[in-house]
Amino acid sequence: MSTVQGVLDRVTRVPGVRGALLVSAGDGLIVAEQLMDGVDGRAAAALTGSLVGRLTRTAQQAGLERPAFVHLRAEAGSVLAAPGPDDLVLVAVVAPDANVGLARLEMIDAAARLS
Amino acid sequence: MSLVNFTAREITCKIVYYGPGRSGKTTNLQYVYGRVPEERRGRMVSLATQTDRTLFFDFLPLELGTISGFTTKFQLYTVPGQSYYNATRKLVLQGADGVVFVADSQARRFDDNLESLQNLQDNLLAQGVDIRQLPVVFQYNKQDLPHDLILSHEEMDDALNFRAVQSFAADALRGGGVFETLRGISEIVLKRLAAGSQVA
Amino acid sequence: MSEDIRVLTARLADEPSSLAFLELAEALRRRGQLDAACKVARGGVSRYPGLADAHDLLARVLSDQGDLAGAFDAWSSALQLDPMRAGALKGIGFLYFRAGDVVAALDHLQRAAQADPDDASIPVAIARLRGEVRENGGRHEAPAPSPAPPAATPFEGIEGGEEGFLLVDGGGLRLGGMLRAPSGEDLGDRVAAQLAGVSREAARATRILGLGPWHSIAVESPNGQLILAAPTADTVLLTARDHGIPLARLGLLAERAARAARSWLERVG
Amino acid sequence: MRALEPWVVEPLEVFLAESSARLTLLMTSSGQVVAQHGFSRSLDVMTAAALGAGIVASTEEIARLMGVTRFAGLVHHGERQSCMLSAFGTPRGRWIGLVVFGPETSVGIVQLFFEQMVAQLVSSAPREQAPPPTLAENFESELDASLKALFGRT
Repeated sequence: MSTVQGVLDRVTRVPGVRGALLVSAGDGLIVAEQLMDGVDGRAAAALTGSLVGRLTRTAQQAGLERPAFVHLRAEAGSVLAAPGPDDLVLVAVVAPDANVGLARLEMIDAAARLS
Repeated sequence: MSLVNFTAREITCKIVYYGPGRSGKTTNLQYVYGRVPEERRGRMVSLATQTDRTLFFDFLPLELGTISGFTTKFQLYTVPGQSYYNATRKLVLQGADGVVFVADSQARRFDDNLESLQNLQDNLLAQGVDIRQLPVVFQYNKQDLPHDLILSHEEMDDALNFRAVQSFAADALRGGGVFETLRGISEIVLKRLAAGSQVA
Repeated sequence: MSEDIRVLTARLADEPSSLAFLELAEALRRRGQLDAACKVARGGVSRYPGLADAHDLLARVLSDQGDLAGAFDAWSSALQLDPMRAGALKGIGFLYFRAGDVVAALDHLQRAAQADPDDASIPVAIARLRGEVRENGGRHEAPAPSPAPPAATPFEGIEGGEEGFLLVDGGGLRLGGMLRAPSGEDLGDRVAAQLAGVSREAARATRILGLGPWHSIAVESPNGQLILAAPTADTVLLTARDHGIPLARLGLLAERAARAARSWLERVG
Repeated sequence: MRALEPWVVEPLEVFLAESSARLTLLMTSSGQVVAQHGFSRSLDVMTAAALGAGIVASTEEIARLMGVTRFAGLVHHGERQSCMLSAFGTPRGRWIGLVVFGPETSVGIVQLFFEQMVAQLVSSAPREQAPPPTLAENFESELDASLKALFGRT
C-alpha cells in the first residue's frame, strides 16, 4: 500500500470520519481519496482547497505562520484540514459526533509524514 | 447554424470558403480584411504551416451593419485545401450557413477542383447536410491569368456548377470578384434564414 | 478640610458672585474630592453660563469622574465661547484619542498647539499620535460630522479587552477590536479585509457539502491560534491568542466574545 | 455580460459570482457565441469562440481516433491566467464553455461551479426553437448598401 493510501486509511479509521482526501490546494483538485458514499470528494477538494488558501493568507496578515490545522465546524458535521508539504492538504469530512481530537492528531502526524 | 438574437436584434452567420489547395481562399479573406475599416472587423486569425498553407483555418469576423433592423455579423472561415487535412476541414464545416467554393481556373487544376467539390459533398453528407439544401456560390479565381492557361467562366460552370447556382469570375489577389462573391453568398444565406429552413 | 479650601469656601460664601468658585473647584479636583468639585463647578456654570473658564473646569472634573460624554459636552460649550481655548482643545483631542479617532485627535491637538505655543505637553502628544497614524497606514475613519461621545467597546470586561479580538462587517471593515503584531503595529484593518471573504467561503463550503450553516473555524499555526465565528449573519468575529491558552478554552472565550459582540451590535445598531 | 437568450443569464451570473472567473464565453460547437462575460470587443469574442470551438472539435476528434470517450474538459495552465474549455449537451444542441481564470480562484472551483451551471442550463433551456427573423422586403438593397459601405465603394 502506498504511503498516501496508508495515510488516508489511518484517518478514515477514526470514528466519525466519513472520508479523507489528499488535495492539491492551489488547484482544488483531488490527489487521492477514500470516501464513504454521499461525500462529494470533488466539491470537498475544491472548496476546502480554496478556504485553506484564504485562511492561510488571513493567518499571515495576522502575523502567524502557515497553519498546521484547520477545523471548520458546522451544524451537521465538520471539515478538518492539515496542510502538508508542496501545497498538499490532507482533508477529512467528519460527522458531528466524530472524535475530532483523535482525527486532529492523526492528521497533523500524517501530513508531516507526507514530506 | 446561424444565431439570431431577438433581444439584441442581432444575426450571426458562418460562411466557409472551401476549395482545393492554393485556389485563393485565404487571399479572399486577406483582401476583405484589407478593405474593411478597422472598427468593422476583428482580428484575422490564420492557423498556418511554416510554408504559409492554411493548417486549420483562417477566420475573419465582420460586422456588416444593420439589415432589417438586425445588426448583422459574418464569420468568414477558410478550410485547408490540401487533401490530407480532411479531418480539420470537416470540423470547420460544422454549422456552416453557407459555402463559397473557390475553384482554381487553371486548366491543370481541373481534377483538383472536382476532387475538392466531391469532398465537400461527402463531408456535408457525413454531417447530415445535403449540399442541395445549403446556400453555395462558386468563385472561379485566377481569371486574370493568360487565357491559354485557364478555363473560361462558362467552361468552369459546365465543369462544376451542375445546379446552376450563382458563380463569379475573380482575381482575388487584386480583389476582382471578391466583393461580388461575398455579396452573393450573404444574400442567399440571409434569405434562407428569413425563410426558415427553406432554400432561397 | 485643608486650609486653602477652607479659605476659598469662606470667600465664596461671602461673595457668591465672585470667581472664587474656579479656584475652589480646581483645588477640590486636585485633592480628589470630585463630587464636591463637580457641585462647585456646576454652580459656577449656572451662574456664569457665558464664561468659558467655567465650562472648561466642569469638563476637567467630569473627565476625572469618568463621565466622558459629559466632559465632551462641557468642553464643546467652552469652545463655542472661545474657539482657541487650548485646554478645551486638548481635552477634546484626548477624548477623540480614547474613542480611536486619531485623525480628529490630531486635528484638535494641533489647534491647541497654535493656541498655546508655550504648553510643552502638546507637541509631545502630537508626536505620539503621528507615530500611531504612520503605523496604521493612515486608515482612520473620518470624524463624525457632529462628534458623538465615545461609545463603549464590544469587548469590555472580557479577558484581554479590545486586544486580540476583531469584529468585522460583511464588507471587510472593522467594527471593533484590535489585533497587534509583536512590534505593536495594529494589523486589524488588513486582517479585516480578508475576513468577509473567509466567512462567505465557509458558508458556501458547508452548504455544498451538506453540513448546514457553519459555526466556527479554528486555525492552529505554530506561533498562534485563531478562532472565527459569526456573531450575526453579516459579521465575523476573530479571536486571536498565542498557545498560552488551550484551543478548547480559546473556543469558550470566542463564544463569550461572540455573545458580547452580538449584544453590543444590538445596542449600537 | 451579454447573453443571446434571457434564460442563460441567471445560471451564468451564478457561475461568475461563485467561480471568480475573469472571462467566460458560451458558444455552440460550431463556434457561434451564445453568451459572454468580460470581453470588451464583440469581434474578439467571435475570434475566441472560433478558436475555442476548433480546439474542442479537434480534441474530440483525437479522442474518437484513439477510441476513447470524450475528454471531460481541457485546462491550459498559464503563469498568470489559466483557461478551461469544456463541451456539454443542452436541449439546444452541444455547447462549449471557455473560461479564463486567475490565481484568485482554482481549476477545482471553476470546474465545480461550471458543472452546476451546466445542470442549471440544461434544466432551464426552453424546448422550442426561436422563430426565424422577419427580414424586410427590401433587405437585399440594405445588404448591398451595407456591403458597399463596408468595402468603401460608392
